[in-house]
Amino acid sequence: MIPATLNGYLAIAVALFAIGLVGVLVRRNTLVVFMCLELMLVASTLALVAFSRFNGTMDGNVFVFFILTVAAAEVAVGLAIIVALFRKRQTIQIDQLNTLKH
Amino acid sequence: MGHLLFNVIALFTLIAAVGVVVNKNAVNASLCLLLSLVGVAGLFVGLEAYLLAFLLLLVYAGAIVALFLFIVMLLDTKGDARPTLNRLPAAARVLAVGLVGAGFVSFLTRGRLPEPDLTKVPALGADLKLYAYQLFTTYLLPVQILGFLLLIAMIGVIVLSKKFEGLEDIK
Amino acid sequence: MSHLPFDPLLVAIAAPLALALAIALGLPKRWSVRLAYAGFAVPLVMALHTWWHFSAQTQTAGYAFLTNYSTGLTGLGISLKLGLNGISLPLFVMAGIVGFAAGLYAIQSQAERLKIYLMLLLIMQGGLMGVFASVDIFFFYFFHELALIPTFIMVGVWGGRDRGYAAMKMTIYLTAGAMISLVGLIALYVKSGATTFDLIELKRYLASKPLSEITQKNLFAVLTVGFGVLVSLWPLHTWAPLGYGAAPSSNAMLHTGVLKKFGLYGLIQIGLPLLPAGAVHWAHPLAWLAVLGNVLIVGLITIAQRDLKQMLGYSSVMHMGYAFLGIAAGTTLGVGGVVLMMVAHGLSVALLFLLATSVHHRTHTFAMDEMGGLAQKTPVLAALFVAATFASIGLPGFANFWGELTIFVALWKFSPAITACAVAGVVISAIYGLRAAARIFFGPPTDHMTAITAKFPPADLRWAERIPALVLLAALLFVGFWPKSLSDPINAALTPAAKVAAAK
Amino acid sequence: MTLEAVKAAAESNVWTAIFPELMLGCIALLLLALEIMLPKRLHSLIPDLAAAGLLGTLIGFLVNWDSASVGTTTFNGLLIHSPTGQFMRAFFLLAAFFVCLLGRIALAKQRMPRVEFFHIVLVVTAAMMLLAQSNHFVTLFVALETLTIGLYILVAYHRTSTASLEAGLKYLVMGALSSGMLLFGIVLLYGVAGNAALPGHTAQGMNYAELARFLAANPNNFVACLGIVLVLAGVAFKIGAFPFQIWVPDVYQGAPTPVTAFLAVGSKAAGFAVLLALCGPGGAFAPCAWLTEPILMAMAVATILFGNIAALTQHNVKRLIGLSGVSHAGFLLLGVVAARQVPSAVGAIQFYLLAYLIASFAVFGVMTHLAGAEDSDQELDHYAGLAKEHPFLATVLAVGLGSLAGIPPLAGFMGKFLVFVAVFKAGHGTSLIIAAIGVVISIYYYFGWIKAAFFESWAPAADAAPARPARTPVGLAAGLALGTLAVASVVLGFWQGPLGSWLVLK
Amino acid sequence: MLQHAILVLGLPLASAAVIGLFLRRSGGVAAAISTATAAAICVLSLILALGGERFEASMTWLQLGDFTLSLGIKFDDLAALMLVIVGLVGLCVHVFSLGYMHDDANRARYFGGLSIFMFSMLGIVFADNLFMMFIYWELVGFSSWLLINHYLHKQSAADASKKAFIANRVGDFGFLLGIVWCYAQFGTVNLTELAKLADGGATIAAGIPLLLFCGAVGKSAQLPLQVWLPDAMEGPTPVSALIHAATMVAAGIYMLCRINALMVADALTVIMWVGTATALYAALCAIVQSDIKKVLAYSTLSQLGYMVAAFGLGAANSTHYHGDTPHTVLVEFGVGAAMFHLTTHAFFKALMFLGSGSVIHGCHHEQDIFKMGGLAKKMPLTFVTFTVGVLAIIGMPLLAGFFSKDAILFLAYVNSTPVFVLLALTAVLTAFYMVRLWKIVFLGAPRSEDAGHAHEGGLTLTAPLVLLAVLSIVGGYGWFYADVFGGAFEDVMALVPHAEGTDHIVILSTSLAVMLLGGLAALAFYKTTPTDTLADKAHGAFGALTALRNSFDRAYDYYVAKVQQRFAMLVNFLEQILLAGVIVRGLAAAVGFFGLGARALHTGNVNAYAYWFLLGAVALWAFAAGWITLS
Repeated sequence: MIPATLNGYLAIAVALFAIGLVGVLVRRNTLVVFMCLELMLVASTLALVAFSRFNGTMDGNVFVFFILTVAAAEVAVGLAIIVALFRKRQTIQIDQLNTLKH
Repeated sequence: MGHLLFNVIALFTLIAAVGVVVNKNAVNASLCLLLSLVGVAGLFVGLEAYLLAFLLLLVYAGAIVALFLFIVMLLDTKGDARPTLNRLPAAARVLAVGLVGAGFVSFLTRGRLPEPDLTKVPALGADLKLYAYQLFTTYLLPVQILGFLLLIAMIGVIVLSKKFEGLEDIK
Repeated sequence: MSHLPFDPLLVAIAAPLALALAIALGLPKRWSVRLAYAGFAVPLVMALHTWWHFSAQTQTAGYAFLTNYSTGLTGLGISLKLGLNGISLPLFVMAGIVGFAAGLYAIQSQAERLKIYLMLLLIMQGGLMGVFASVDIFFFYFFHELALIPTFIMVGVWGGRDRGYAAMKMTIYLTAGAMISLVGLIALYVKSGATTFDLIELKRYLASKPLSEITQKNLFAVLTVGFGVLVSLWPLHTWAPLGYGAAPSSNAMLHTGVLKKFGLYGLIQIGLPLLPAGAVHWAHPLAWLAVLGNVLIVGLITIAQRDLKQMLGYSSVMHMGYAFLGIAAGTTLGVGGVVLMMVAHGLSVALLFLLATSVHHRTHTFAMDEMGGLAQKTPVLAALFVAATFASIGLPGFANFWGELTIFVALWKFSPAITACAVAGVVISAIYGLRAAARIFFGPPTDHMTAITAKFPPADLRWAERIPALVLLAALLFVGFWPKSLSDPINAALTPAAKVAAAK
Repeated sequence: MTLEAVKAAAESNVWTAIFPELMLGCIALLLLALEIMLPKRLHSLIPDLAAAGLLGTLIGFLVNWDSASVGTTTFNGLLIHSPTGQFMRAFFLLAAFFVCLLGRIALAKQRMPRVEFFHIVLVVTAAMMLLAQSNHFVTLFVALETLTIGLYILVAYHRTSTASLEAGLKYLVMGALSSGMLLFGIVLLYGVAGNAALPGHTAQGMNYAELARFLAANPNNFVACLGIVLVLAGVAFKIGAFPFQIWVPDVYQGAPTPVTAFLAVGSKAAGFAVLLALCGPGGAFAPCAWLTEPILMAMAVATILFGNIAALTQHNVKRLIGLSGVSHAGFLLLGVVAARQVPSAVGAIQFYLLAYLIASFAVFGVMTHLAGAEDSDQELDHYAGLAKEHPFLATVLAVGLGSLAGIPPLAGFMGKFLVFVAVFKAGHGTSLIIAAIGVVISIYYYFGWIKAAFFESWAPAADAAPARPARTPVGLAAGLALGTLAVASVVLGFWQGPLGSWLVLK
Repeated sequence: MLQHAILVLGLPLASAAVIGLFLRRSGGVAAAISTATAAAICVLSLILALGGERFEASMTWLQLGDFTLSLGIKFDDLAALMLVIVGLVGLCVHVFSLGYMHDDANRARYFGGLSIFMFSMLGIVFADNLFMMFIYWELVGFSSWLLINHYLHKQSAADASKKAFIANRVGDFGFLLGIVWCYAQFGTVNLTELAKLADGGATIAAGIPLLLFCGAVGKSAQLPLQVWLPDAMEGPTPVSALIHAATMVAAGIYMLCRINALMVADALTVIMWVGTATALYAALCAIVQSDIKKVLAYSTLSQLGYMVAAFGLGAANSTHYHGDTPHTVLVEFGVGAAMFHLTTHAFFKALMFLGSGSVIHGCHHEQDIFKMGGLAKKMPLTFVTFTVGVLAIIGMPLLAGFFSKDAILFLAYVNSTPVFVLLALTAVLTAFYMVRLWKIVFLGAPRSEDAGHAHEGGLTLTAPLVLLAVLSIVGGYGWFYADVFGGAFEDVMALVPHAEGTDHIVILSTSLAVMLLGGLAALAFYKTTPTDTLADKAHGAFGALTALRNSFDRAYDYYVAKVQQRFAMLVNFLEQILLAGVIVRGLAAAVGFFGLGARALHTGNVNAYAYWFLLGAVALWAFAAGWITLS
């Protein structure tokens, strides 16, 4: 049982972050990698909200707005790139997208 | 919120997150992401940040994950196709999981912060008016920047996707 | 100040650089070539002017013609401070003379893309004048690098055999040397605590607050290694023969004749007066390295060379050994000898490289085994080459003799054993010098030469080639016959330093 | 929040303080409007307009250099207007101007949509300028993300090229990963700083000054340290410092050349602006120098060595310049390390950056002219014989590369020299040895490039030799710009004048 | 008088400069100028010598710290004697050259070289300190090189000149070290001051005189550096007469006499034995020579050995004891005997060389004595004068060589019996090979067409012969110096030892005996055949002597070709392979290898790149956790 305290929330956030990181490391589907990146961002927002709540400050909560917006923009651009790439290469597998190397 | 509920939601969130990572199928992965986000929104609620929970669902679940799903369907990929993909040695995966896990454990053991007394701290996040004040006074500049950010993101997506007259296009 | 309405040192530096800039900006070829004469003559005239008026100048801390120009970094203690003392004066003059000769030789060479060739040479010339006229250590280094760059391009574009590799190797070696010395100079600047690169100020400051012994040792070691690469101290020398073997003549003349002296000059002007304890500490290892490595080993290697330019390159490396020996000896006599040696070596080796190219034009080979009997066809060339050879092996009457002699005399008190080894080098240099002269010019012509002379009848040295050669030879003889003209200012500049060293 | 507080907060938003940034935003919007309104045949004016706008803004900015806001904080402490920030703003304007000039050439050759490119460049530039003045993690994050997302688009801008898209994707994934780290670091710092149980806790944990005050009270807090290193990781990605440099060659190679230049100069400089604000003298992390300094030092050394060694065997010039840029980041990092103890290091870094800008754009300008229609032909072999065919470009290239290599009398040398002096003054003599080794190694590839351009001649029928690259003739504006860059490289090497005094004595 | 001395030095230098700069193509004018200069020198030197004024003067030439090098002149009786010798012989040779070199295309260079030589040689004579002496020492080496190499197209000339210079340099290696040591020990190298210091009882390490002696070994071609002198005969014959017989090679002896104050007993013993060995060795070699000039060259070597031995012999009784401390005094008699023999030798050997030049000129540059013969009739004047020279050298009484040789034999007799025996033996051999030469060249019938058409040369060729012949006769008599020169060389001549009483008889009889023994044996033994009688009749002896003669050359050739050259090649190989190859290129390759490795790290796979970030994160984490610290 994890107590619903600051450290508890923080642990969940860190765990979420870690899971996202592992996903980026091991997944080869670009889309899934992307999802994992989003997980990392969400983990940050979770920690942010938790800190705001437990520290009694407002800036963290406001910051979440910005993070969400940025994430949306990022995803939009990223998906556009992925689509364009897929149209040229017919794949979104990371290990096949390695024409640029060495 | 009760500890039990917190634990349930937290567990749910994490399991869903793990689902994103381990699911072979991208559609399933995005659905797991959705579930995980819902869980996080639940945690937000637990933290009395109702607006943020709502926004999270709206923006993430409503827009982003939908977009993901849409693209996944559009591109119609079958997840990680096994045979060609297994070029990253399993050892590397183990290493990755091990290192990240070690980091997590190390954080849990060393990164313990003093616990504030929740009852004495006001739940500012629950107050909608404060968001408005902050966004339109203190953080007006970032808001403006974000406006431009969204603009260029939009233009970028257009540039990357639209057919341009007179310019050669994607073959 | 001088009698002139302008600063002769600045003019000597700026004139070639300005002309180079003008050429770069598109001066037509005809004018480029015509003005190049002036571009090389102006530094020479300024140098001779300063030489003539040096003793009559009012001097500050031994420096005459002092002027100071701000370049924007005064706050860091960096400014373009020009001036000459008894040590830099001879080298400044030598740079003027060799530059003039190299310039004339380049103009007559009719090299491909002559304009650019002259432009690069002018940059070198300007940089060289700057090296010896700078009182500010930063600009001293700066001008050296400025003069160094054209070398890479000139070797790479106009070079001979293996020019690509040679240019690359030279570049990397010299950059490494320059970087090490830069680190040393920065360290000196910071460690001294004087927050100035002005040599006069530094000397004054360190005279009252000398650096700790260990700092001096370390700094001197770093400077010696860095400068050692630039001066081709054994075993850091392998770039030199290769590079000179490939370098076009005028570039080789300026590089080996003048630019290479930078490191020695730095050790003398900076290392010895500012880091006396370091100099004393490293004197013996340095001397042994120089005498065994540069003088004996490289001397033997020189004997084994069959390629004329390679041989000249190695011989140049060998002679640098003597210079290090003089620095190791460290007395006024030894160091003064090194300055004389630097001047003399600069003139004689430039002359040799010049003549080697002229020989090549007539033999179409650098392989000495293929040459022979050229003296009958080209007596003037032979005579000049022989004179240059004898100058470089230290025949009295030429300037080189004074350098070697004074170094030997100074060295005996330092270590008789090292002196004996060093003097043995004199025999070695006689062996390879005379052997080369004999192979090229004397005896019956070889088959190769018979074939070549049948195809291209060799003409004797043209006046355009003769004049630069004669300028150099005249300078060698002048110093050879009247060493006081240089030794007096050197003596004046060194004696107080020696007194300080003796007092320690 | 009381009404007074709201009022005070609103009044703190002094928009005139960021007039240049607003100008850029307006010009960016104007460009979009013009695209719609102008007839097709006049569309070619838009790039010129963008460049002119940037130049005008730069000149206006320089004229009003000592405006009232310098030395103050505005926007409730979100921005701080320091001399360093002023310099960086001018720097980014200049960089963007040259990017626009390159973009004019490259886009015309590669037939890509134009207006959007310049629009994004302008917005990104404004973001960089704000980043350089940010005094708060929110501004930092938002500006940084605007910059980054703009660059994602720009990198992938050449959407008919697989390479460009792939580079875009790689940049995006790696960028998002680093953004995630950076963000998490910010969050941790914010959270720790606000913890009421800790001494010196503050509600304004994202404000640099407040954070510094907090860190000074808790220099050894593990979570705070974790936050610091995660932020550093994010910044290290931007500047391409080891081990966050691995994306550099791929992305540089794939991106359109003007964008590569923007990445190499603008993005990197932005990273250093952030780093200076965080780790420099009086920066947010200054109290934790015990942690940041060894990290930055280790990073610097590894970066210098890796960048130079990896560039050594590179044949693709864009990858090469990318890796060389990595090594430059290493040198600059050394300066950042020194900056805390030696005030002149900041000036040195700025001079270095300026010299790097000038030299880089000279080189990128030549690369743009030499690139084929598909931004191909970027191998060293393609430079063979350049000196004979195109002495002007070859000269500019040589000057640029020489300056990058740090050879006197070029500006790059002065930059290195000033940094080295500062580093030595700060007592990091040993790292100078590594730096010196790095310089020596770098000579090899820089001169290899010069060698290709000057010493080698084009071998037409050599086995499988690529077709002779189609070299774009140098236009008047480009010629002028490249000439100015080359001359500036030389002049700044000789004579730093008032700029030098200003930087040194600032 | 100082002006005269400066003029004597300056004239030939000016002459050389003028010829070198302006008269390269005008051989006739050059010859005239050079000869006029020589004449002027001769006159001036006589004036100087007879004027009786002896002086020293110097000016600073170079000063660095406490080191001062002076350009100075020391003119004493010793210098005066040497000056007159050089002046007289120089003039003779110049005049002779006018005729001898008349048809040479490179006359200008030749006469320019002669002028440089005169300058350098006179410089040695006048030098007042060892550095100056060394400077001129090198310069005579250079002019010798120049003149030996006169016939540019001959490989042998090129080799010989190189050999001469390098052999001299080897000697100078020691000489220079000796000078430097001397300076380090005494703080001066001024000859007068050194003599004062030595008289004042300064202790002198034996190394100093021995190292200084090395210079003489090189210049005067003593064992083991004698090899260059026979080869130096590749030069024009007048040059051989002037440089390689009369003056330059004698400079070694002169130098020893100049520094005799520094001599210590041990050093003198070494010098004595070196001289004796050289004398004997060279005499043995001379027997099997067939080239007229080489015979004379070996004879010169032998005579130089005599002089060196004489100088060394002066040592034997020179250690005195002032109380308990040993003290070395001036070596008076050695100087006298050596200088005396130097003088007479200069006359008669120059005479014989010029005579041989006349012969060679007459025989159209034939030098093999077995292709000559019967020249007595064709060239009577040459025959007569050459005969005088031969008689002088073999020690015929009443001729110059007799007196000087007796002085040396007397010293040897008094001081060292083995040396006496060996020198006497040398005298036998000298008589033997000189008479052999004389007989084969001048008697019998011509053995070749060239010899058959031989003829006497013009006045320029014969006049010097006559003058030198006269000098070879009168040069041995004390009155010649006392009366003709008014005792100008008294300081030197007073030191010539004279045997008295029974010693006198012993020496006289010995010298007569050895002369007769050698001369008559040669007369009887040699037939005027086209081949060497010794080779025909005593093949073994001939072979042995030839082998002896060649032994040094062989050894040196072996050293140069097999040792020095191979060692040089080896070092060169090591440099190219080890230093430039393995180390330098290896370093470059290692860096390049890392470069390739670093390049390979860029796999292009984003997952892999993410691992770098992980690596970075872990490292940073470790920093934050304090696991990594950089002190």
